[in-house]
Amino acid sequence: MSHEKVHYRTICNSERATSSLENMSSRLFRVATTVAGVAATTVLAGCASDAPQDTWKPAGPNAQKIQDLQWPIFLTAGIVGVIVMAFIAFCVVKYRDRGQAIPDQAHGKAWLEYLFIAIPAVILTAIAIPTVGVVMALNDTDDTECVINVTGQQWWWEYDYEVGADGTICGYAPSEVAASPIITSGQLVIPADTKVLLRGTSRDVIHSYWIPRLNGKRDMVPGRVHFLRLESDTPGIYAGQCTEFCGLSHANMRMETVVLESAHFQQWIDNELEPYQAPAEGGLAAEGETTFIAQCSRCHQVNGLVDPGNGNLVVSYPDQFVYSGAAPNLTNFLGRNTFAGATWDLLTPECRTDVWESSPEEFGDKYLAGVSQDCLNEIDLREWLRNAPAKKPMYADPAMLEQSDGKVRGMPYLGLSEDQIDQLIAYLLERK
Amino acid sequence: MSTVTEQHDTHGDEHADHGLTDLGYIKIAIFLAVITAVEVVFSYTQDQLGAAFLPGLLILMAVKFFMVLLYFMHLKFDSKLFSLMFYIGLVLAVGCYAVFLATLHFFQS
Amino acid sequence: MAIIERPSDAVEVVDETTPSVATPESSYGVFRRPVETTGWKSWLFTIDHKKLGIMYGVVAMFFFVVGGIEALLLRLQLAGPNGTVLSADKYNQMFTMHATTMVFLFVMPMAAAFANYFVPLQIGARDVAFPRINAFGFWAFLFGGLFLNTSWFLGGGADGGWFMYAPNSSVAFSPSNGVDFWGLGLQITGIASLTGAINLIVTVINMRAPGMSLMKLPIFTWMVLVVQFLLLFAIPVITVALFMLMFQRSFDATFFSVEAGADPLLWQHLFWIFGHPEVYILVLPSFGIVSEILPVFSKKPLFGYPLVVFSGAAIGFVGWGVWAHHMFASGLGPISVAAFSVATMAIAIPTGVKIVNWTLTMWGGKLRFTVPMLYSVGVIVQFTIGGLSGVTHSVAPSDTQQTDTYYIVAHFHYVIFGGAVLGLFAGMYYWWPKMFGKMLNERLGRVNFWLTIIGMNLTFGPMHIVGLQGQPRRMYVWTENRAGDGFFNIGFWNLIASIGSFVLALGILLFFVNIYVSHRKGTEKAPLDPWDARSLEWITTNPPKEHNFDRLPEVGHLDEFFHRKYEDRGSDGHHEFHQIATAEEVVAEEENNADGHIHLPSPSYWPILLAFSLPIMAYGVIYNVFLVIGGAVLGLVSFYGWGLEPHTAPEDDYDPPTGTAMEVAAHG
Amino acid sequence: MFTTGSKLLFGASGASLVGTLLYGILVGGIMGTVGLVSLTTGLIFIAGINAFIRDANVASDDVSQFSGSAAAAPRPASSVWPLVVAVGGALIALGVVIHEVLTITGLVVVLAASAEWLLQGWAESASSDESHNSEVRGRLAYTAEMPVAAAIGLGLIVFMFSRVMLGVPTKASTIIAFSVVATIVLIAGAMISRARSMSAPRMFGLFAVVSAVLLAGGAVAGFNGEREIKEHKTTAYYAELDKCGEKEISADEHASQTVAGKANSSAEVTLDENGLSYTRPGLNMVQSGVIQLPRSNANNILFRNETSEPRRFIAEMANVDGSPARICTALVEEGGVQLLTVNYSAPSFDPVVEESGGYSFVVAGLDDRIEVIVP
Amino acid sequence: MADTAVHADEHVDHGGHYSSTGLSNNKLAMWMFLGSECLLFGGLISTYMLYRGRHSENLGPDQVWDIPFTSASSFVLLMSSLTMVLAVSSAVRDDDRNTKVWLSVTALLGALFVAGQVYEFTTFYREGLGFTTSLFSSSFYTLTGFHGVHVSVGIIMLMSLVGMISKNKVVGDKKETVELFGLYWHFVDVVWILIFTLVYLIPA
Repeated sequence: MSHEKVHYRTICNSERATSSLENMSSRLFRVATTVAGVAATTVLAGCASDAPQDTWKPAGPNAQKIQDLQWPIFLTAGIVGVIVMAFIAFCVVKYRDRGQAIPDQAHGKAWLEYLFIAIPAVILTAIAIPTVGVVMALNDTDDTECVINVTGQQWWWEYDYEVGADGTICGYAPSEVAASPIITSGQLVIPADTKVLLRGTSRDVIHSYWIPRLNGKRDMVPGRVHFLRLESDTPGIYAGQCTEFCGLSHANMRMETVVLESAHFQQWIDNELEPYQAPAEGGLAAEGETTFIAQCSRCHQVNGLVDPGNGNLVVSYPDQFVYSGAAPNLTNFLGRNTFAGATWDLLTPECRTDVWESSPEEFGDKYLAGVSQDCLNEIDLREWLRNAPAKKPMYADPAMLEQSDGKVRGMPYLGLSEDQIDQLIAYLLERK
Repeated sequence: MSTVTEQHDTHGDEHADHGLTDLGYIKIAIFLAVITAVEVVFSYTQDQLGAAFLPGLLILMAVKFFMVLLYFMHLKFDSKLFSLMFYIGLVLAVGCYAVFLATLHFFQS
Repeated sequence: MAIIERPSDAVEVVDETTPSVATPESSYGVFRRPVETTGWKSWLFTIDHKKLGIMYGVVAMFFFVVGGIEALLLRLQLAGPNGTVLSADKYNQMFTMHATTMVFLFVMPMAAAFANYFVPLQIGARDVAFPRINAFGFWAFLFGGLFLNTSWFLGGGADGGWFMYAPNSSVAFSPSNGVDFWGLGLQITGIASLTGAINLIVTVINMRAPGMSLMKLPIFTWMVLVVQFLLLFAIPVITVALFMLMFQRSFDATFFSVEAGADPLLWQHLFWIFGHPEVYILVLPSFGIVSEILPVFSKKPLFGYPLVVFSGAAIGFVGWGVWAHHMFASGLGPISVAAFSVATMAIAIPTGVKIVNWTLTMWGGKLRFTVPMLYSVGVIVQFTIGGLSGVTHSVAPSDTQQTDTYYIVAHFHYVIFGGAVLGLFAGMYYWWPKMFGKMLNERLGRVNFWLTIIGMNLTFGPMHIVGLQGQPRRMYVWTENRAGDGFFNIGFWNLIASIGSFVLALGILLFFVNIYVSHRKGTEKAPLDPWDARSLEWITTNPPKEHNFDRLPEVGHLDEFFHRKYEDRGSDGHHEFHQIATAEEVVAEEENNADGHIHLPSPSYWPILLAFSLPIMAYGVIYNVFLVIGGAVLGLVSFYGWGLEPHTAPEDDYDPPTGTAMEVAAHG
Repeated sequence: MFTTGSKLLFGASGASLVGTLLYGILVGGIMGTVGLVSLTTGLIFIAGINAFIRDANVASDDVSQFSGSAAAAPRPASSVWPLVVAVGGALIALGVVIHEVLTITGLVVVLAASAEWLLQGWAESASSDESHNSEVRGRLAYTAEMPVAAAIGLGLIVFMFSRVMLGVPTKASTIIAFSVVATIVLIAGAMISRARSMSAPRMFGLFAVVSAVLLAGGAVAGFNGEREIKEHKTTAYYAELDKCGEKEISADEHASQTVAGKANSSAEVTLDENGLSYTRPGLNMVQSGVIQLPRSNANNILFRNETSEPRRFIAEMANVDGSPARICTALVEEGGVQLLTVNYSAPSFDPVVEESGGYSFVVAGLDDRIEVIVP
Repeated sequence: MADTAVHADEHVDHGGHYSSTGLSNNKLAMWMFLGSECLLFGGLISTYMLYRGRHSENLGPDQVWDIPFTSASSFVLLMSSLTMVLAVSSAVRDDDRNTKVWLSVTALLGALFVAGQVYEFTTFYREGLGFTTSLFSSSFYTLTGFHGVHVSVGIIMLMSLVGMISKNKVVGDKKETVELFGLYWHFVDVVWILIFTLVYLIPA
C-alpha cells in the first residue's frame, strides 16, 4: 500500500477552495451511501444462514479444493473493490467544484497508466496459476474406486450402479449374485471416503448434476458422457438441484447424495439386491400389488415382481409411454426418503429433521431404517397419486402431446380412486 | 426539364488503375484451372501421396484462394484499408472456428 | 393521384387564354418520392440520422418498459415460497422474453440511437455514409421487435432461456411457436444490426471532418466504432446458428437431435462465439458515453485518451477468445477450460484500465455533480462491483460452483444495468438539450438517480448472497426446505430483491415523469451550451439543423469545442485558461461563413418497404410458405426500386417550386 | 394527391386484407377464408385500376380541364399485352385439361401481362411528350421488370439445362454435355467481344436462337424423363436383410473412414490382435467383456479397426419388437473409424432379450464379443 | 489504422463526395460485407466438417460424390470469375458494349453452375441422400444450398445490371457498380474454391 501514498501527493494539485453548502450535503450523502452499501453487502453476506446448498460449506475433498482456491479470490476482489471505491470516493469529495480555476489540462501520465496495467496483471497471474492447478487436479480421475451411472431426464435423476468385472459394486461384494444392477432415483447412496466417479448423460435435454457441498456442477448432455468426481468423509445427506434450464419443472428436479459408512453401505447393497418378497395373501398390500400391476407396472419397474395371475415376470416398457423413455424404478421405493424428483419428502417433518440433522455416527442406522408406517408423509404421497400433473407441472396432459408423438413427459393423471390409493400405499410400504 | 438522371461525369483524377491487362487475367485464369486439375489428380492418388496428401491439397487451395483474392479482386493494388477489413474477418473466422473444432476433439486422430 | 398533363415541350405555353393547364401536382401520383420535411410522412420516410436516432430511442424505451414489466412479474412470483403469480410455463416465457427484450430490443437499439444521432455530429459529417440503409436498419429493427412480441398473442412467447440451448429448443420440448418467433425475430433484428454496423464504420472511417485524424476522434465515436466491428463479425455467427435452428424446427433437419448422433454443444459454441462479443456490444457504447461526460464535468480532458482507446479495442478483440467461459460446466476438456479461464482473466486488465482512467480523469478536476455526472459516477461504482464479481467466476473451478446460480444473475445485472443502462441514462440526461432543446429537470433527475441506484442495489445485491447459497437460475418457484433456516435465509433475500425491483421501477418511472415535466408548455428553452461541453456536436444549434453544420468544421484538437472557447495563456509549465469565446459566438462564426450549396439526400419509401417484407417472410416460415414467396417478391422489387433510385430526387418529384404563387394558386 | 375515391378503395382493400389475415390465422375455416380472399383481391384490383386510370383525379365537374387533358388527345399506341393476356387465358384452360402446372403458369402470365398492360396505358396518358412517358414508365416498371425478368431467365436456364443433364444416358455424357456447353458459351463470348462489327439486332438474333435451342432441349429431355439413377443400398438396408456378414457388400465401397468431432461418443470400441476392448472418454481405463449402457438413450459408439484386414462392427439388438435384429457399420479398413448410434429400448433382463442371446457388440467373422448390460 | 494525412483535394473520391481516406464508401462497405460473410461461410463449413462422419448406417460422403462432374462445375465457376474480371476491365475502359457482353457471359456461366448444382442435388436425392437423412446430408445441403443461393442472387444482379446499363439507369458511378458486383462474384467463387477442396476432395 505504501506506493499508494507517494503518487497521491504529487498529482493532486494544491489549490483549496470554498464550496457552497448545497454541494456539501449532496456530496456527503452520496459518499455515505456508497460506503454503507458496500459495507452492508459484505457484512450481511457473512451472516447468511446455513442453506443446504451453500457453496461456501464444503464437506468433501473436491469442494474443499474449490473452497481453498475460492475464498482468497473473493477476499482479493473485496480488497481491490474497497480500494477502488475509496479512491473514487476520495476523488469525488476532494475535487468538488469549489470555484477553483480550470484545472491543468493534463492528458495523462504514461508511467501511471502502465502501473495500472501492471498491478492487475500481477494480481491476475497470481490467481491464474493456482486456478490451472486446481482445474487439472479436479479433472484427473485415474484413482477411481467406484463408478456410478447418472442419467438425467425430464425432471428426475436415475442412478444405476456399475457391476464391476469381478461382480462387485463399488468394491463391495453383494451377498447374492444380482439378477440386474441396482437402479435407484433421487437419492444417490455412496460409500464414505471412496473416490466415486459419476458417469453422467441425459435422455432428453441438458441437465446439470450439482451437489454444492461435495463438488462443482457438471452438465449432463444427451449424446455425450461427462464425468464428475464425488467424495465425502462425513456421512450425511447433501442436497443438490438441477442447474441447467431443462423445461417446465426445472425447479422440481432435485437430488441428494447420501454418504454411508462402509458397513452401512454393505447393508444398503444387500438390502437393494434382496429378491422380491410378494406381500402376504389376502392383505391390503396384496390388493395393492394387483393394483400396481394393473396401473403402474406399464412404466414403473419393480425388480423380480411376478404377476400372481399368470406367474411370469412383469417387465415395464416406459419408452412406449414416456417420451424420455424411462420411469423411476420402485424396487426399494421407501428405502429412500424423498420422491418425485426428490422434491417432496416421504418422511413427516419431525422424522425428516430427525434423519437429516442427525450426527454422522447415528445417521447410517437412521437412514437405513427407511420410512416406517408412522413416519410416512401421507399427505404429499396421496396428493401425488391422486393427481401428479397438478402437483408438479409436467407435459402430461394429452392436449400437448402431438409434438412428442403421443408420449407423456412425466407422470400422467391416472384417475385412481381413494381405496386404490390406500392399497398402493400399503403395497409400497413393503418396498424397502 | 432535364430528365436525365444525375450522371456524375467522373473527373479524371482516378489514379491509373495499374491492375493487370486482359491477357494477364487470362494467364492467371489458366494457372488456376491447372491448379484445380492438379488438385483433382491429388484426390485420386491419395494412397501414393500418403502423408503429403492433406497438406498438399490445403496449400493448393490456399494458393488459389489468394490468387483470386489478390489479382481478380484487386486487393493487391487497392488501399490497405480494404485488405485490413477483409483480413480481420478472415482471421477471426479461421481462429474462432479452429478453436471451436479443437474443443470438440476434431483434430485428434 | 393520377397524373395531370405536363406542359409538353412541343406546345409553347404562351398566353393566358389557353385553358389553364393544371400544372402537374407531380408525374408519378402515389409512387412519387416523398419529399415532405414535416408531418408524419417526414418521419415515416425519413433518412435523416437525427430523426432515426430519436425513433430508435423512443422504440427502445417502449421495449424497456415492456421488459421491465416482465421483470416485475418474475420478482412477484419469487417474492415468497411456492409463488402462484405465474405458472411454470408462463414463468419460463417471462424470463426468456425479459432477457431477449432487454438485450436485443432495449440496450442494443438504445446504443444505436445514440450512435446514429451523435456519431455524424461528433465527426463533423452531414449524415451517415448510407442514409437509406440507416432507415432500413431502423425499420427492420422495429418490425423484428414487433414480430418477436406478437408471439405472446399467437401461442405464447419463447420458453427456452435467452440462449435457447439445444435440444430444449427443439419442437418436441417446446411445442409452441414461441421459439420460432424468437429465432426469426432475432434474424430480422440481426440484419438491422449488420447493416447499421457497415453504415457506421464507413461513416467514421470515411466522413470525418477535415483535420480530424483517428487520434482526434471523440471517445464515444471510438467506442461505437469498436462496437460496430464486433457487430459486423458477430452477427453472421448467430445467423448460421439461427438458420440451423429454423431448419431443425420448421423443416425437421437433425442438426441438434441426438438420435441422429448430433452434438448439442454445437449450438452452445456457435451461440457464445456470438454471445460474448454481444455483451461487449452492450456495454462499450455506454463506456463511450461515460468517457464523454466525465471530462466535461471535471473540466479536464480524458486521462490517457490513447490508452482508453486501445483498451476499448483490446476488450473488443480479446472478447473473441473467451466465449467458452459460459460453458465451464458443460464438459469441455480440462485444457480448454484452463485456457479459456486464463483468457477471461486477461480481459479484466483492459477493463481495469478503463475504470482507473475514469477515476484519474476526475482526479484534480473541478467536479460539478449534475445528473449526467451522477449517473457516470454511478456507472463507475456499480460496474466495478459487477466487474469484481465477474473476476471471481473467471476462475473455472469456482465457476462450477457459481454458474447458472443467482450469483451469475447478480453479476450480469450489475454489469449490464450498472454498466450499460446507467450509462445510457447518463447519455439521455447529457444530450437531452442537444436533441430536444429543453433541459431535463435537475431536482427530479437527482431523485430519479438515487431511487434507481438504491433500487438496483436492493434488487441485485441480495442476488449475490442467494446465488452463493445455492439457488439456481430460472427456478419458477423456491420452497421452504431448500431455503435454509434462520432469519437471513434465501426467503428473506428473495423478498428484499422483489421489494427492490419495485423501488427500481419507481425510479425509472420518475424518468418519464421528468420528460413530461420538462416538456410542459412554458418551460424555457435550454441554453446553447448548458454543460460547457468539449466535443464537436455542441458546435450546432439545439436541436441541430437538418444539415447539422453550416460549414464542415476544421478540426485542430481532440476536444475541439473546448479549445475554441478557452485559450491557455499560462507560461513555462504553469497553465492558466481564459475564456476567449462563448458558445454562441462559436456557433455564430460557423453560420456566418456557411457553405454555399449543401446537397442532402432526399427521403425514400423503399427502405421501409424492404424492411416490411422481412416479417412477412418470417410469418410465412411459421404459417404458410406462399407468404414467404409473397414477401420475397416484395423484397426483391423494393431492393431493385431502391437500387434504381438516385440519391437525391430529380426535380420533377418535387411539388412545383413553392415560390411561384401562380401555380400554387391554380393548383389550390 | 389521394382522391376521395382512391382513399375509400385503398382503405377498404387494406381493411379486408388485415381482416383476411386475422381471420385466417385466428379462426381458420375454408369457406370464410376463400370468401375474404376473393373480396380482398377484388378490392385491390379495383383500387389498382382506379389508381392507374387517370381521370379519377380530375374534378369531374370541371369540364374545361377534362377536355384539355392530354388523355383525350393522342391515340393509344399498339401494344402486345392484350395478345399475351389471351395466351395466358388459353394456358389456364389448357392446364385444366393437361397438367395444373400449365394453369398456374397461365394465371401468372395473365396477371403479369394485365399489370404491364395497365402500366402502358397509364404511362401513355402521362403526358403528350414521348420521352417523359417512357421515363415515367421506366421508373415504375424497371423496379419490378428487371429482377423478375432476370429471375425467370435464370430459372429457365437452370431448369432446362438440369433436365437435359438428367436426361442424357450416362454420367460421362453429362460431364461432356456440361463442359461442351460451358466452352461454347466462353468462346462465343470471346468472339462477340472481339468482333466489333456485331450489331445489336444480330446479337439479339443469336440470343433468340440459343434460347430457342435451350427451351427445345429442355422440353424434350423433360418429357422423356430422367435416366435411371439407382438408389445406393445402405448398411441399414442390408441389416434388415440380415446380411451384415463378413464379405463386402455394395454399401461398403469407398465408405468413409474417419469421424470428426469424437467428443460426444459414449464408448470407443477398438479391435486389435487380442480382440475387442473399449474405453469410455474421460476415464482412461481399457475395459473389455462387459459394458453397461443406459436404456432408451442414443449412444454414439465409435469402432476403430487396428487389425490388418477390413472388419465390420455389428451391434446385436435382440430384435425387441420394432427395433432391427442387428445394426452394422460398413467395412472398416485398417486404422479406419466409423460411428454407430445405438438405442436399447428393453432392459437386458427382459425375457425376450434373454432368449435371443442378449445385447452384444460383435465383429463379423470373429467370435470375440462384448456383452452389453442395459439396466 | 494508419492515419492517412493526405491533403484535401486528393480526398475527393470518384463519387464526388468529400471522404477522409479518398476511398469510395461503397467499396469500403462491400469489403466489410465480404469480411463478415467469411464468418457466415466459416460457420457453415465448420459445422459440415464436424458432422461429415455422422451418417450412422446411411450414405457416406465418398459413396455419393461424383468428383469429375464437380470439378467440371468448379472449372465453370472459375471461368466465370475470369469473364467477370474482363467485364470489369472493359467497364473501366468505358466500353459499354463489351461490359454487357462479358456480364451476360458471366451470368450464363453462373447459371450453368447452378444448373450443375441442381442436377447434382437431384442425383444425390435419387441415390437416397435426402435433406433429413443424416447429419452429414443436412449440413452438406445447408452449406452448398447457402452457396447456391448466393450464386443465384449474384446472377440475378448481373442480368439486371446488363439491363440497367443498356437502359442507362445505373445510379452513381457505373465503373464502381460493375466493380462491386465483380467483388461479390469473386468472393462467391473464392468460397466455392474452399468448399470444393474441403468438402469434395478431402475424402472422409
